[in-house]
Amino acid sequence: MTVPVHLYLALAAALFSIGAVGLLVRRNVLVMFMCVELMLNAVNLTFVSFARELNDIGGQALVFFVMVVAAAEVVVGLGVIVAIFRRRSGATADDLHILKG
Amino acid sequence: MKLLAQTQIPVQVPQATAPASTFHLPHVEYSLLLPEFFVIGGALLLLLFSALVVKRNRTTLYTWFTLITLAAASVPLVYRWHEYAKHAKAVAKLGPAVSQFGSPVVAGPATRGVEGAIANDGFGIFLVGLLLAIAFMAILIGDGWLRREKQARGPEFHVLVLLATSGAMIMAVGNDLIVTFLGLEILSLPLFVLAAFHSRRALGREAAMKYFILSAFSSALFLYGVALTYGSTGSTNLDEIGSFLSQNVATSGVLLAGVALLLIGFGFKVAAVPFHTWAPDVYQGSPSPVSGFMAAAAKVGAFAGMLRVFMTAFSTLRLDWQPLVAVLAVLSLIVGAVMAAVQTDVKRMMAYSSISHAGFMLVGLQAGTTKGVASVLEYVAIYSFMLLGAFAVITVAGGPSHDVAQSVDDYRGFARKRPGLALLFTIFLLAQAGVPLTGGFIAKFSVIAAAVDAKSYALAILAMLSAVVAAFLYLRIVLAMYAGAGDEADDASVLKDPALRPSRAVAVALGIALVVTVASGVLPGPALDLARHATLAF
Amino acid sequence: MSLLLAAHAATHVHAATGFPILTALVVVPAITAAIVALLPKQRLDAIRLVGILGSVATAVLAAYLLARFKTGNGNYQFVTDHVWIKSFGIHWKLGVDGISLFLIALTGVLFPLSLIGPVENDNVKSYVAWLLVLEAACMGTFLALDLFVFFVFFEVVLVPMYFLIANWGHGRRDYAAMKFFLYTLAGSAFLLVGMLAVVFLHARGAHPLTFDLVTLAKDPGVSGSTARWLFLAFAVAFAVKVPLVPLHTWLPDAHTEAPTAGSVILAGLLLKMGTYGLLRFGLELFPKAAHDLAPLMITLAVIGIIYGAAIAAVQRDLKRLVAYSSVAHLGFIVLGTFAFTSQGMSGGVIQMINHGVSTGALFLLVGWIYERRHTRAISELSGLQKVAPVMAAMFTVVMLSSIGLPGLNGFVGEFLVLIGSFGPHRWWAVVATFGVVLAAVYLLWAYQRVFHGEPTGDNEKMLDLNLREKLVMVPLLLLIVGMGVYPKPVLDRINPSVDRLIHHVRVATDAEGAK
Amino acid sequence: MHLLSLLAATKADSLTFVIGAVIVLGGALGVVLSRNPVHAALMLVQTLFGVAVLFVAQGAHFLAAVQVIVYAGAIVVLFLFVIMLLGVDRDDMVAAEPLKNQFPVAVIVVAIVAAELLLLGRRQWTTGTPSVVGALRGPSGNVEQLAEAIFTRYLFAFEATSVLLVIAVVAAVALARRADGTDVDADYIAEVEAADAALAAERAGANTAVDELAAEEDSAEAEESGAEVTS
Amino acid sequence: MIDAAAFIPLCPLVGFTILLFFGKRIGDPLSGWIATTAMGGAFISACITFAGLLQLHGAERHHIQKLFTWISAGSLHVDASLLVDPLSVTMVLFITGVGTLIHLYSVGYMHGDEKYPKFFVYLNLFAFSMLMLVLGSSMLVAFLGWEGVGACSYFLISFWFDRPTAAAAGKKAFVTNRVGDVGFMLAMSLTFVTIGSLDFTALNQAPLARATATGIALLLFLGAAGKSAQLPLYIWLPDAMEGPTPVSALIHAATMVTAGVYLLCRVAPVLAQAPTASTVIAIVGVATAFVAATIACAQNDIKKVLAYSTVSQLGYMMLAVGCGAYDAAIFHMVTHAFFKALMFLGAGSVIHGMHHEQDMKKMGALRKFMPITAYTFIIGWLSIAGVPPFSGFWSKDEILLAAYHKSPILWAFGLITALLTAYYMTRQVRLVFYGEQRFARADHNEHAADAEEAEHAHDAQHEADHTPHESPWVMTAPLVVLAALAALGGLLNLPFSPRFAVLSHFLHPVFGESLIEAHSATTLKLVLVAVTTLAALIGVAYGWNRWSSATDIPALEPRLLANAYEADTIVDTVVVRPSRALAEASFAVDRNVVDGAVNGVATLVGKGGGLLRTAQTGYVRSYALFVAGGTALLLAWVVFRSVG
Repeated sequence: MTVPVHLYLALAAALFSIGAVGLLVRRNVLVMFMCVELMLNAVNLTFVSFARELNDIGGQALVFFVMVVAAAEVVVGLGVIVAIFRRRSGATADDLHILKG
Repeated sequence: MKLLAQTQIPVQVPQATAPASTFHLPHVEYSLLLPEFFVIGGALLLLLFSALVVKRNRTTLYTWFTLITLAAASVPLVYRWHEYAKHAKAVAKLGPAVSQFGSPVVAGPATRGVEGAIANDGFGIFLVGLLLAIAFMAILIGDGWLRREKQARGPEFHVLVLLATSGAMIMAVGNDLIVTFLGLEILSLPLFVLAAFHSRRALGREAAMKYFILSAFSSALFLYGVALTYGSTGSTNLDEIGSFLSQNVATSGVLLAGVALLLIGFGFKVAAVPFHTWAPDVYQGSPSPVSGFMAAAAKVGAFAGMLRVFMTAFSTLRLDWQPLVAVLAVLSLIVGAVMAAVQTDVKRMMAYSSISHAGFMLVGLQAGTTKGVASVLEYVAIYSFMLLGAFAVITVAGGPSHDVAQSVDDYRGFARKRPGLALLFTIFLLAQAGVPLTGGFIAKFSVIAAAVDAKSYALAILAMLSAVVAAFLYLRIVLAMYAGAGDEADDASVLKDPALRPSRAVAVALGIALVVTVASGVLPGPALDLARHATLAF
Repeated sequence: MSLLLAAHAATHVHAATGFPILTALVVVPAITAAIVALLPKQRLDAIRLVGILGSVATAVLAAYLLARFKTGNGNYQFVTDHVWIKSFGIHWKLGVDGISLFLIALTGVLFPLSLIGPVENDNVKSYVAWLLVLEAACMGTFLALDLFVFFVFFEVVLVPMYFLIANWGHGRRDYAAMKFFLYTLAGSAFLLVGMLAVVFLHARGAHPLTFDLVTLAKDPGVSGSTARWLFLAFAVAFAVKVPLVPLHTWLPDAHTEAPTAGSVILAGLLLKMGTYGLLRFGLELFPKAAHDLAPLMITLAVIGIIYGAAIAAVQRDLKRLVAYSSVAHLGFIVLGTFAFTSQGMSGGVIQMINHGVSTGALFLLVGWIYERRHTRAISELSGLQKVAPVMAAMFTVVMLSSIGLPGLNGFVGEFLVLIGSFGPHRWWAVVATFGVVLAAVYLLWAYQRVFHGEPTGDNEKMLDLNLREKLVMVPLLLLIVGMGVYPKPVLDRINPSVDRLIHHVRVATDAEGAK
Repeated sequence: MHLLSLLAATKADSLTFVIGAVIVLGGALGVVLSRNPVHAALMLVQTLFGVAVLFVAQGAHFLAAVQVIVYAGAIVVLFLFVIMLLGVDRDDMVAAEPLKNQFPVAVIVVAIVAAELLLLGRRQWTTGTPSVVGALRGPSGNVEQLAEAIFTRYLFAFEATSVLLVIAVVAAVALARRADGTDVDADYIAEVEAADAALAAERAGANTAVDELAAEEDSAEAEESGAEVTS
Repeated sequence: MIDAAAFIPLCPLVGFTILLFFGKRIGDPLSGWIATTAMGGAFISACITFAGLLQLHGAERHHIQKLFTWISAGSLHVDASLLVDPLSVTMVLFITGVGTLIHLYSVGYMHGDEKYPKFFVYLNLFAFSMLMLVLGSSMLVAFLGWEGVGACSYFLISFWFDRPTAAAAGKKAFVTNRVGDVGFMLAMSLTFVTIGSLDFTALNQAPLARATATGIALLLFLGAAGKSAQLPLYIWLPDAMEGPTPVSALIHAATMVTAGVYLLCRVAPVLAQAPTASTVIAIVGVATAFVAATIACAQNDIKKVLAYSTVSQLGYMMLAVGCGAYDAAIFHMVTHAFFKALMFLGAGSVIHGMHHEQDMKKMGALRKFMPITAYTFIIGWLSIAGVPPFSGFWSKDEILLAAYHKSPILWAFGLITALLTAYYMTRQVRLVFYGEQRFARADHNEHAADAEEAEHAHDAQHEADHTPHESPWVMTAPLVVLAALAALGGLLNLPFSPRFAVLSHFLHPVFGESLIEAHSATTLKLVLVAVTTLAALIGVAYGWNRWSSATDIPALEPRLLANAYEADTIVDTVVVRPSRALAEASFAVDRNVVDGAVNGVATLVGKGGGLLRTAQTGYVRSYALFVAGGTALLLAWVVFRSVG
């Protein structure tokens, strides 16, 4: 008997939640971005767990795509961040709040 | 023809695992993917071309190339539509049982391709065509803007627009949640870049950052929804999910959570309240052509995915998601309209009004019927043209201030400076307000008709009342344009400001938008038929 | 905009049934508007001439229609029917009966007069073009026999009127224009939903989807409380337009701030769209519900009669006074309509015309006073009868018509309404009759303040009407006297349609009563 | 759903899970709580490793490898590069919190979401049809299985990912462009900032001294608590 | 011959039309002559019609001449048609007759007025309306005339509209009449609902339930009270004296004000079925007569006295109607038309001669300066005072006789009123034509100012010459004719024997048998006659002595009476102010509540939007919180649905 899947899934949910909290409370854009990675990892964990439970390779294949997306996102995201903070100091998201209302 | 006949195979049913070493590559229906190939290939060619051949920067060349690419991509589409419509009509004659909506059994003119990853149906063809047109207009509007703002250094703008379009197209045809998700990302990533495309626009970068972070957040939620759906149904293929759900009546909470999370992901993309917060900032911060493209393409792509997922995969869960959609619709209608009414920046107004429009489309989806789907298609199509037309004018109007001065007050007396543009803007705005004999009215009409047909009377009335509030804001802009007579009437320099002259490309875009807006309002038959045929079979 | 469509429809009609007069009534002003739009901005005379010619041509068509209309026939005549939007079963269907006939004629009359009467020098091209668009939309509204077509025109009317008020109005024109537009639009929200509900509920009964009024009226497929709710949805939209108390507050602002021509059209025609809508759609589609809810409508109507008159009596602005008087007068129309007697309903219909003529004339006169004196404050005007006797005389006649003096047109409608509603709704009729007194109070008070007494200050130098203005008034005065003395030709054409409608209501009420 | 079920599992499996979970959650909390972005990145690496461990525990060997190579090896390094490039390895929680209730509300909301998810999953998480794509515990190895799935069923998705990579490249190029001169919207931004400052000043002026004191206390508290966390 | 009836209203209509369009060009005297000719034509047509009617006998004397269908809707069918019967012909004859004389008088009286042609336009229009009123065969046609005369009355009262009092008086007359008109309109509605027709003939032949009959009768009486200046709607009539004097004579004495009486007589069969209504009418009538007479005793304005006297006499007529003595009412109407028109014209002549002085206290001894006026006026005085054998004596006597039959109390009040009438008319005659010459003492400046203000243009020499003078022949001739009629009018209906009661006999087909004649004993009649005569003589004698030299007797002119019981103030405080306040309040409600709600929605949207804007902080974290919150919300629904 292996560890029941629902524990993995609960763990993934917890990880997802921690990531979400981080995104909501942190002000450094890079850290916020890392929190997104946490969430994506939680999803990956969920996929893999389901894949095991369903005895299906599909879930693992999906993780592969998520990873690619994550990588691409990181490139673009970091590109945007660099583009912003090259022209101004600081790296908190709070510094950018001209657009509002 | 032969190809098509071959593609009329039923959905891949789960097969016994083949021996590991001897799997064969799947059959790829290239004919179905021609538009996507054209667009993506065009983008790649453009990159290569600009890197290897062109010495100096040649925006005109890129624009022409892109436009031709888009036009070429639509050619196979026309042929496919023709084929599809023939089948669709034949199916329609057989009776409703065959084209039964949401049925997991794919029959008639709708087929699947590439191992069930994409769908070949009227719905997809319609939306792909629409997206090509949107990209076409965006390129036209962007062309002049690139020169004006001196942002024309390479083909990046064109490439990014093409790639984003391809993402939305993938969403439109994607028949698998992961494909839809990839489409979503392919659509979104270029948009972040485009938002920050102006090298000397801090607002654009702020917009890009906000859009990016929130988008990543919502993508994670969406993905989590995909994961939960996968776990609950065993597949991410929409047909398979559908057939699973039709065979298993009992629904688990996890599945519903997945559905809700998917709804949130789509809701974010279409800017439905309370997932709308990015829209006003991003629309305002982004360069105007990008805002227009973003508003149109993202909405089309997201609604394409949303409709397909919810109406095919989750059609049996209708009673579960309809209330959720209704809540989003109500919130979007009210918040969008009310907040639009108190804005001072025209682009922000357009953003909030687009939220309200999203509410309308959600009303159509909420009906949960074929009519509802057709009405959303109708709406999103007409809306795209009205919106792009409006943003074309906004782009031109932003000329003297590099797109920064976009408050309503900045539009005072615009009618005197540019009566033609003002009239066009008025038409686009009134169309958005839903004045009859414009496409905007037909769009609203068909959505409300679908809602009423589904007996969602309260929602329908609420939607129309929110349109009244929204009308206020359109009229405010119109009022500003036609007001201020005599204020600076003598100032010849204002009157002859060359920065306000629309380029030829923009003029073409305006013309297209005008023709579509008016024609779909006066003779709405063809457009309505198109949308109706598109939904004959999923 | 409607050009394309109209051209499309026109070609069909020619082949089928000879001259498509009803379509022409919509198309001619629309085409003229397009021509005006294409004229160079500086050619003011050409613009005005083309505009007037277009509206006169429309008037001629309306006169032709009047002449060719078959008396004694209560059904729709000159019906044009072409498919417009196939998937929704929407047809370009126009027709005219006794109820709409004279509204068409009134439209034909009021527009040329509004173009000729008041002088507008600011951005003439757009002004004339918008007025012509408005005329086309008005025609369309009164001619439509398809719910969709009706709704389209009903809404389209708002746009030119909005621009007329916002661009050529006075004072708080922005506010007034916006209020007018949004208020009416809000009402229409209910109309659209109600209309679609009727159509789809009808289609649910295994009928093909259709927006055709005649088909729907035959078997609306709704009854009981559903019908009542739907009737209310329709009624809200029309009540805003009428306007019925308490949905009337857009009216004083819009009427007051609108340019003269706008006020004339607004009072003369746009308000009638509400009462016409109630008659044509409310009663046709939901006869039983309309009958059941008549007490509500009548209560509001009578409240409007008294309330509007009372408020008119304390106005300090001449135009606002006339505006509030409209609230009272329109109350009579609604009262007559929902009395469900031949007299009441015929009275209501003829009152629509009469109110259009006399209030239109009043607004013209007030507009001319404003053109000369640049004020509408009653306190600043005095003794005008001395300096402008012709204007005073015309004002007197129009005022007496508005008061309801027998022998002038206003009386015929009011009297028929009162006598027709006395039977079924005695006490409301009694109250409404007292409204007649109030009309005299505020109009005579205003007349006394404005025209009587010694002219003071700038009033001394005010000019009397010039020839153009007199000529504009002549047709209106002729109508005022003519329809007061000899309303028979008008009534003869109205009565059969009214009787048909009442029969329709009676059959429906009896049928459901029998159940 | 109960932790007791861990006892039913084999000891090795249970141990792996517990250790992995601790690593993962610890790392995640570290990311969220560490004040220095560099520390956060390192904690992220920890989490990614933990996840890789759990992948292995569930038979996703290939994915575990990719996880370590791509995520920990490439992505986090990229993060660190950017941190260094921008020199933003400072505490981001120093400045006064402009959104007063953000932290508690965020925690509560997310807690609710988590509770809802767990509540929904309390009966059964997995209800789907098994082995739709292919049996995991089949004859061939994990990599082959994955390859088959990706090159047959997920062929289209696979091809689509290539577009993503193209976009990443183009995006990098487009965003890396250097801009000359001041921003076109500098005036606008200055205006808005001035208006915001004026508004803030006005609000501060309008408030009573008590409120000001309270605000000061708040920020002081925030600093204190921040100091605690870092220490 | 009887078809000449159509020409009766047509003549003034033609005159009206001609003068309306060409009056200005035709000019001062000629337009007056045209109007007079038109009126004369009407009189001749009336005579021809009368002759035609005389050829018929009994019940045949009921001829309806249809002109065209006026209004028709559903079962309602109203023809524009004329009813020629003894009653209408009687009315028409004296209206056209007196009307012609007054037109003639006006030719002189209005001479020099700058709106001379317009005056005759109105006058002819009035005549047309009045004739339609009495000739109309249905209530609606009568109502056309009824309102027409009201409108003309309005025009003519405020003829000198630059005088604020004239303008106000005109409006007051119209509005007060409108109140009465409500009654008329409701009566029509009730009639139509009951019998399905508005024809007088049908109404008079229909058997009515008592309640319906009472309703119709009382509603019509409300209308009549407005037009015929009964309590409490009489208040407009004294003010109406602001109009030119011929107008007062024609409209506010002879014709229009009697329309109410005529109307009630027209529906006599209905009244017969409604005894309660008749009693009400009688009581109101006698009360009006009494109250107006008391007021008349204390008036100083020569026209005001006559105005209140008119109100009082109209009260008599109503009393007669209420008592069922319709022929007596008509008889008194005719005689009253003669003597009151005479006196008004006489008063006009005095005013004309006195250069627009109307205060009797500033006159005196005028018989020396304007003898024709004086002596004709005296005939009128004797007639109204009820001195035999002048016409007033006969007609008033009949009414009192009828009143006695109804109730001795009514009779008693009628008697007192008769006494008062004799007294105040004597007072007037004494003050104006006898005593010492007081006008010389009058303030010249004031005169001049009055004259100027009056806008009543005069020749330059007249302005300078302040001696009273006799009026031109066009003015005196009508006086003479009317004086003759006032003196001899009694001959129309002598009570001695049915054979002499020509008028009653003539009206017999309309009113049927007079109950009073049949039931009263001759002795009683003689006693009553004696008492009335005595009362009249006492009144005359007292007035003659009391006002022989005095000009101010405060005891006899209490302020309360001089101010007409403060009626205007009471109406102002009880009706006008509260309704105005109510209207203002409604307007406030309309602005603040009804429109306030509308603007409130807008404000709400604005405020709500502003509030929501603050949520859009610009901080991306808070945006993300929205997304998270939305997620929690949607998942909550899911939990609710799958768990709950």
